[in-house]
Amino acid sequence: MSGATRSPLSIVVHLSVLLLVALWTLPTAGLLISSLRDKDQLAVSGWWTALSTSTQNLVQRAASPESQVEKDGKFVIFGNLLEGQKGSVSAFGYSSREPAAFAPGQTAKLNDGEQLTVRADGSYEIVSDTRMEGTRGQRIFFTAAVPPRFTLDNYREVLSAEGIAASFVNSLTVAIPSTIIPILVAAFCAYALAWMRFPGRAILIAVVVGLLVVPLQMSLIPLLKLYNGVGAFLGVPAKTYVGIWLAHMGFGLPLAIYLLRNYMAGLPREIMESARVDGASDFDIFVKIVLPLSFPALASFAIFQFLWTWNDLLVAIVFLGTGQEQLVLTGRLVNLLGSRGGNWEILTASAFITIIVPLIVFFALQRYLVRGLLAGSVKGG
Amino acid sequence: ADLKFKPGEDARFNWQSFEEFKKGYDLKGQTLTIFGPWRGEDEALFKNVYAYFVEATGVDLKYSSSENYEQQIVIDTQAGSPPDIAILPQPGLIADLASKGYLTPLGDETKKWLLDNYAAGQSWVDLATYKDQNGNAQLFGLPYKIDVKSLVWYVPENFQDAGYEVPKTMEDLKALTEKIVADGGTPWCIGLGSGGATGWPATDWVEDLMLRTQPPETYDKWVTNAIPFTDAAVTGALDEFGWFAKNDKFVAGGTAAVVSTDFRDSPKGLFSSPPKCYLHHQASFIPSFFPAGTVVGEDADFFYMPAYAAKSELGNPVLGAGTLAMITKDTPAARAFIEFLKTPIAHEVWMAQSSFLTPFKSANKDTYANAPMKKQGEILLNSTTFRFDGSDLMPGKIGAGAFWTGMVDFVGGKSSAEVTAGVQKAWDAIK
Amino acid sequence: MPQLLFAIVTMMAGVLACAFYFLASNWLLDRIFPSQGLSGPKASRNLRISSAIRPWLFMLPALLALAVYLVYPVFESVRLSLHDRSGRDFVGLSNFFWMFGDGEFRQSIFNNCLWLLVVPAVSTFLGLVIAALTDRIWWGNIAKTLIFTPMAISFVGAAVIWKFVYDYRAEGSEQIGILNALVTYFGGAPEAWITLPFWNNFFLMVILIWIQTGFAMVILSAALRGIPEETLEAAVIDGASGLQIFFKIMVPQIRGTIAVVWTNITILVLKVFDIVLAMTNGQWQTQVLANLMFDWMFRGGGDFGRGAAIAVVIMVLVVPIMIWNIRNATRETGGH
Amino acid sequence: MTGLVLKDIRKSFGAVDVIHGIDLDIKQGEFIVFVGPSGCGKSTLLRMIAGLEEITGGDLLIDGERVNDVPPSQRGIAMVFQSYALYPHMTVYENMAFGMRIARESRQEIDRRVRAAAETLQLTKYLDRLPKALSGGQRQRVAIGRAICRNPKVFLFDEPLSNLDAALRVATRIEIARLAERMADTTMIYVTHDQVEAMTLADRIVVLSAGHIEQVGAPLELYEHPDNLFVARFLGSPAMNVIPASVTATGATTTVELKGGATATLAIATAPGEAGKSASFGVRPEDLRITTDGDFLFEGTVSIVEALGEVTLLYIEGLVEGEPIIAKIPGIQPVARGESVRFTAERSKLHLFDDSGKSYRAR
Amino acid sequence: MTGLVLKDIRKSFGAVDVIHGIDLDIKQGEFIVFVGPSGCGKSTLLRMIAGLEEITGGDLLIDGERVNDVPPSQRGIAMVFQSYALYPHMTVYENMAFGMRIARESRQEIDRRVRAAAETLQLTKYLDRLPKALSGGQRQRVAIGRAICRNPKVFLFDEPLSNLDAALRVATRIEIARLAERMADTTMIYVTHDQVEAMTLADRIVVLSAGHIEQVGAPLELYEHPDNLFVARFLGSPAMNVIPASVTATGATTTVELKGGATATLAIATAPGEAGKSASFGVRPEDLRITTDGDFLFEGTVSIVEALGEVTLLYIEGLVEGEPIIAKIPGIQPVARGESVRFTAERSKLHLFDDSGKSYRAR
Ligand SMILES: Nc1ncnc2c1ncn2[C@@H]1O[C@H](COP(=O)(O)OP(=O)(O)OP(=O)(O)O)[C@@H](O)[C@H]1O
Ligand SMILES: Nc1ncnc2c1ncn2[C@@H]1O[C@H](COP(=O)(O)OP(=O)(O)OP(=O)(O)O)[C@@H](O)[C@H]1O
Ligand SMILES: [Mg+2]
Ligand SMILES: [Mg+2]
Repeated sequence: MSGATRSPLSIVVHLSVLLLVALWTLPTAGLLISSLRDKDQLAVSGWWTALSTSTQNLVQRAASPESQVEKDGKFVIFGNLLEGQKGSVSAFGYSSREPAAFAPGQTAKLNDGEQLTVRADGSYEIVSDTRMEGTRGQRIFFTAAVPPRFTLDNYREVLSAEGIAASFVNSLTVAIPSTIIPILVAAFCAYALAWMRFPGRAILIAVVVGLLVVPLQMSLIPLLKLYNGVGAFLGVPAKTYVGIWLAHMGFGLPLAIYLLRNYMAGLPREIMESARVDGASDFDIFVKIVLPLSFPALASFAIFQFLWTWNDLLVAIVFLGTGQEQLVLTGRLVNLLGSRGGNWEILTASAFITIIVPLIVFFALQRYLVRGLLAGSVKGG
Repeated sequence: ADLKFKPGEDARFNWQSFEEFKKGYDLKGQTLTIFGPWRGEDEALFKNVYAYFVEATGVDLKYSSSENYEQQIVIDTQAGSPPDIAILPQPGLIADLASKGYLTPLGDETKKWLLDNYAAGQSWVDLATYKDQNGNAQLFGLPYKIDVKSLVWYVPENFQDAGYEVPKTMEDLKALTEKIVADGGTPWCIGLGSGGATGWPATDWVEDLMLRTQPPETYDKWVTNAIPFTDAAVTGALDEFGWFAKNDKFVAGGTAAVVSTDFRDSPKGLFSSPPKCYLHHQASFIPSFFPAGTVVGEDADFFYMPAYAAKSELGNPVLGAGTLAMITKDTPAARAFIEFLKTPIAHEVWMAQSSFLTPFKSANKDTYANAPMKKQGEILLNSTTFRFDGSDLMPGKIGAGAFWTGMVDFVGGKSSAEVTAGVQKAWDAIK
Repeated sequence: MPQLLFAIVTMMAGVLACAFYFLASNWLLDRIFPSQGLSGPKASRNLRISSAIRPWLFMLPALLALAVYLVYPVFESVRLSLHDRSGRDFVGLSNFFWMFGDGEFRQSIFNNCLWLLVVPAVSTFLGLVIAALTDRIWWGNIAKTLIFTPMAISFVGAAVIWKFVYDYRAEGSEQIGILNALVTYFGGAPEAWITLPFWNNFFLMVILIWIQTGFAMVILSAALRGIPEETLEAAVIDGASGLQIFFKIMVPQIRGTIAVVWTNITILVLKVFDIVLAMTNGQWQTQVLANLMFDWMFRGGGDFGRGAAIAVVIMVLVVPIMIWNIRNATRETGGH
Repeated sequence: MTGLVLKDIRKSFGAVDVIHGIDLDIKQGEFIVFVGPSGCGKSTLLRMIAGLEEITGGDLLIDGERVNDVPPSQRGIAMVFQSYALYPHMTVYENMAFGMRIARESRQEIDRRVRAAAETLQLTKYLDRLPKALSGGQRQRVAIGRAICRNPKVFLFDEPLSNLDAALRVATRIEIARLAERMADTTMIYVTHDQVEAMTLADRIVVLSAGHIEQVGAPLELYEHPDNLFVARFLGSPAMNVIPASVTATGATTTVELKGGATATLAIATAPGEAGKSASFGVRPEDLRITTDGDFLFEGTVSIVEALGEVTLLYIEGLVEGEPIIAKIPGIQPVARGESVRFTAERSKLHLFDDSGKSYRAR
Repeated sequence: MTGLVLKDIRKSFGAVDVIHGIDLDIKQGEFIVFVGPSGCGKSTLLRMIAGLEEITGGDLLIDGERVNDVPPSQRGIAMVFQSYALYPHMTVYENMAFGMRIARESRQEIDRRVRAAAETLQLTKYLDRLPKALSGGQRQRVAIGRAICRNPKVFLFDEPLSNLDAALRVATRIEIARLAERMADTTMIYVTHDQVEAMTLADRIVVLSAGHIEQVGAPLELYEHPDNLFVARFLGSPAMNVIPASVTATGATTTVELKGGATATLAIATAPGEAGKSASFGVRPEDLRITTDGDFLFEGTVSIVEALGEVTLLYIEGLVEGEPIIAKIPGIQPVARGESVRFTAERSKLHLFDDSGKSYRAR
């Protein structure tokens, strides 16, 4: 297909992919940038403004009167409004009614006789003839041009949460077998549904499709009852890893069987026949021919199932529990949010932390979705 | 275990109650599972409290919570694997659990204890009494940790700058609202946004206004639908709220912004430069959403949402919310934990940290960590009427559904008659 | 790291146990009904028996899991839908009567139809286009990964992201939602997008499309890669343009896969409630069946009867898809 | 004894009948070649023998046992597919070794046999490649090698040489002949389009047409004594020239008048009743000789001359409508286009068919 | 003018060089046939001309314009693929119509051309079927039909007839020849393994071997005067017999002594310096005649007799080690296995190659 890539159309292709990628990435980019911002900024200005110098109206409290020093018989409080950050002040004021009443360098006379001077670099000085009282500093309103500022605090907060490492391992312990076991089980079933002859095959396929739709929430209570019963009967805890693997398997199977069966049914018949003539049993054909050739489908499904189990919270807390030892990563991160939610800075950062592993899985499996696995095997259209 | 306050060290605490409790119980080798609504910082605070229980009894305590705790507790109880203790903030949900027989009654002894030891004891007993599966009313919960909702937040320095006074009556508050507009400012920040729960902050407004315009009995009838939602008392309260929220000049961003502003973002307007607004009605938890470093009492403060001078016979009603602890699995450890919650120390330890109010008279008010908490505690103790958040008392479909939606529609432009008719229709549907 | 060790051991044990089942059961079957080395009628009898049994051996774990985890709950749902809120008293069809009289339910059905029309079509189409386009450019894999990323974000995360997109601030103040920022930049008035009745459905759909396109893309790109290269070359020689090759040669050859993706997303649309729950919880006339069911099921202690009745409706809605699939499957078998 | 018996074998795909009842006895060790026009059902028949296609009707017996329902792997067959059917994910070596691995042969044995087969088929260089990196012919050789490696009771070949170049085709053909000789007990069934393959390899040739058997017999028998017009025209390349004729004299020899006016006398006895009937006269292109004698069979104008080196093909138009008469004359002939040439042929090499296409010799 | 020029065309797949620099001038309307052993790069070369395979090095000119980077659709070509490459989702009719539909031909025109092509290829019955319901040969015919339907400047065929039966093959071959005649301006490039196809169709044959050209020339030229041993052995079936020899006498004619003791004198002039050098003596099987004269070329024992009807192949073992000498004698010969036979051949038909394989005639 080398010919096609050289046509002028290819520019259009590049541009349209670029556009789509931009559209798809933009919201996520917003999330990423937001997760690197100061949490108070999040709700005040758009994330894209974080990338450029912006003019902001700010309030800052001056140092408390306790820090005043006596100089030439006057009492003085020093400080810098920008607290070591870059930026420049273009106006200031001391009253919320007139937050930009003064230009930098001017001296404002406060109500109680003190004098406030703010310079463009943010440094200020409050001078008073008498000793200043109180514990809280004077509020200073100012307008400043602030360059972009980012912080890793949100990530630090999330990553330093207690038990996060254990939860990480828990999540893996849940997700890995919950991905592999269904694939194995579904692949066998899909092969039988695609290539073996037995009565009732078509009906079974339809049932599988129908089961795709069963709402997960419906199943939770009956199943947990069952688990409790089995657990009590066997004298083991009801909430175990085996239980959650099986649950994830059960919920993931319809999709897996459906995807894999459709893929397998499309494999060239001659190859299967050839193996059959070669003396291979169904088991051999499945393991040695069909499985390797179904890699694209297996990989696709593995990605989805892993994502689903990794990001899942509901099944995990129902079938594994919410205790400190069992909590999966998603559960742990959600618990970091206060009881009333809304800690967006934590949400944004943890969303990115949970994304990393699935993306690694996607990258790792993506190369198995290669073109032309069947190339050269049979001829003819 | 690591105890936050060393027993015996700080005289404000009632260490004696702790020592006594310690003598009475030995639960070594037993486990206690508690399922509660607190996560994040709240969870850490609660952990500091139950550490004393663990210290006293030697029990192996497992606390867990979940974002979907509401759903989680339904699943767990229904499936037959409940925790020992469930702590929930929703009377509606508790009523449902009780009616399905998943809760263990706490008995008359506890009822008596509540009457004796909690301020406005009867309101608390009423709150914690539900019908069991046979229809008999029983005490199922122990109220623990209360939020006061009848608060209006403001920035004292902004008031100073503009020369405003804290209003003492509702009439003053309305006058202040108009004055701020006259001065070219915007008085209120109201945000109803809360994702799927959008609308609930408005229900607090309506309930607060209901308590200030109607006697508590009407309020009680309202939440049980003994009077219809379309009753003039209810539409009146709605319209009163409409006076504040449905006036583009009174609210930051105009009426349209009310529905779409998240309740967590809404108070930030108080602190902007220049201030987007001067007043904000919200419960005691809201300081968590103030800008970092804001000191309550200094940078921001609150006053009691005043009552109408014209209706002085209604006194100082207080709207609140809170959590109730219940036994979902009757074990000695669970019983012991309920007993623990009756000790002053179980309250004081949390009081000494933050965001905890209690009507428990024996808990030393001096242990409150700061002045604002103490002030809230006083509001609670001084209340002539205490009423639990009405929407929490209503059935979930209403209190956490139709009522919210209705309020959104109300702010969006529908009339109070239309809205209440809609809610009543929904209520009829679930009867 | 004892926890890590434990994790690895359990994982291995779980996976190996599963593999062991298949090996052992097949081995056993060949042992009990041997045909290799035997001859005559006995061998062919054994063979008939074992080839009748083997498919079921292959499917047994899957069927068991499906039965326990999905079929049993289905029956349970049907049972519950005929009972009252606590699941104890039989109430006949009254839950269904209630349902069809309920305005919210009708609203949900209407919205669900919208979703069913729009989301599968748009996601599949975009996924297909992206899969085809990215196969032709050197940075295709990077592009794919970026477009796939939303799949990896949990619904909670996605909801946060889109809140930032749709956020609304009053006219005049600074917009922090990019959509409103763009609108105001071009001189329009900001809108509270998710409160605009009817249209807000589409804003919610965009989120699911944003997520599901990655799914469609991955599956379809695997299918596209399976198309025999020669047929594309033949089309190139026949003078077909890129677009013509795409629509006339590639798309028809992967029709089956497109149907699979479509079916899947359709079913997902029927099931998905997280987005609606997190963004609007059905307010402003955005209710959908799945969220309505969730609502009835768990909100305030739950009404299992009505929740289950809605679940039954959701399940009934897939019947056409099931029939269509039975037809497909039998057609295939007929050809063998 | 690994004989193969086909009893009234039938096959339909849905409503389309493609095999209409085939009866055939194949002895153990025989080399049978199926020939027939494209689409006549050769592959289908082979696939039914292999067990890959369900048999719609009739019985298939191997060793006297009915195997209609026995799976392919138990029938003791090896098959080379018309469409390669290589395992795309395995190298050439693995493709060839697969069957033996399944049968749990020893590693050395596998290696020996694979290498031997690869040597024969000139594939040694490619053993480590995947099928997709092979040319069409190479792929087909791998498919043959895969079958050779196994030691089946019945060997099925579906046009195994159709993608090979002439030299390799000859070499592989000889290799297959040797194989057949070496494995004297192995029955071979071979589908081909190639005359030379059919003639050289077959013990017996089965000529199929539209799902039924036209004639079965040893190669030369079919060539010399075709039962009917179909077989006569099908074997031999270019095909036998057929000229409409009518019988003018009967007896020990028969005289016919060809269309266009020439007459010919054939060494075929006919009954008196045949006189006057219309018939088809046939003569193979290679049996025609150029003559300058007066005693010629017919004369015609050459319209095309194809010099192939070894032989020259002359196309004579105008004798029979639509179709040219073709003559195949050895060597390079100095005949020019447009020249008029006289042809003759040996009497014994002339064929005559009645109006239903049946040969008078076979009656 | 639609000439095609290949200038030092090269191709490598990764590190593997498969085409090593091909120079070739093709005139407009010429019919060029590529032949060569399997895997020598014929398909690859064709695909490069079509634009389906990138050209690693060298220039490809159509009409004097460099088209290395021109997409296939702009080169004005039609191609028949070795592996059919039918569109599996379209019926036969649609497959054939596709190109024309793309070109927006009128409905009637499409229908006319498709039906005409189908008629020629005996596909009319199958027009409504999908490719998967066709036999191998039928599929290949559809592929040819698809190309015929278009009216390209350059026609590329990659072994288009390899799956057809003899009769159909001849018919299709003649059809292609007619096509070439009708479309006299259309250049045709044809890859085949079939000698007959190559000899009959080609204006010029290009013999390829391992990625380079061995000889280019008119068919008979290659057959009669192969430049080298490779070409000599490659063309003709069975291949030319080659016997090691040494030159004993030089001059206007050359005398060689064959391995095994016989001597032969050839009508080839050699320089005196060649005397004593070792050489290869060649004679085509079809040039051998059986003789009872004393003046014979060599004598040998027949080990295999293959009677093909039209000719008989005699395999004479023992003269050259490993390889039998083959003689192709017209007709059915009454020679038995084990008989000793004497062979002779015309002087002008004998070939002599030097030790590098080069023909003495071509030196
Ligand atoms: N799946 C099918 N459905 C319907 N008809 C089919 C199917 N497979 C083959 N046929 C038809 O059956 C007939 C016999 O096909 P078969 O493949 O046996 O031919 P063949 O003799 O092998 O031809 P060739 O020499 O071209 O390979 C053909 O006419 C073909 O069109
Ligand atoms: N993708 C590839 N990667 C590596 N080698 C290849 C690839 N495709 C073809 N080859 C090699 O290139 C050589 C030429 O292949 P090509 O298909 O041109 O042969 P061919 O002459 O057409 O043979 P045939 O007559 O058997 O079809 C072969 O040796 C083949 O193995
Ligand atoms: Mg065939
Ligand atoms: Mg080739």
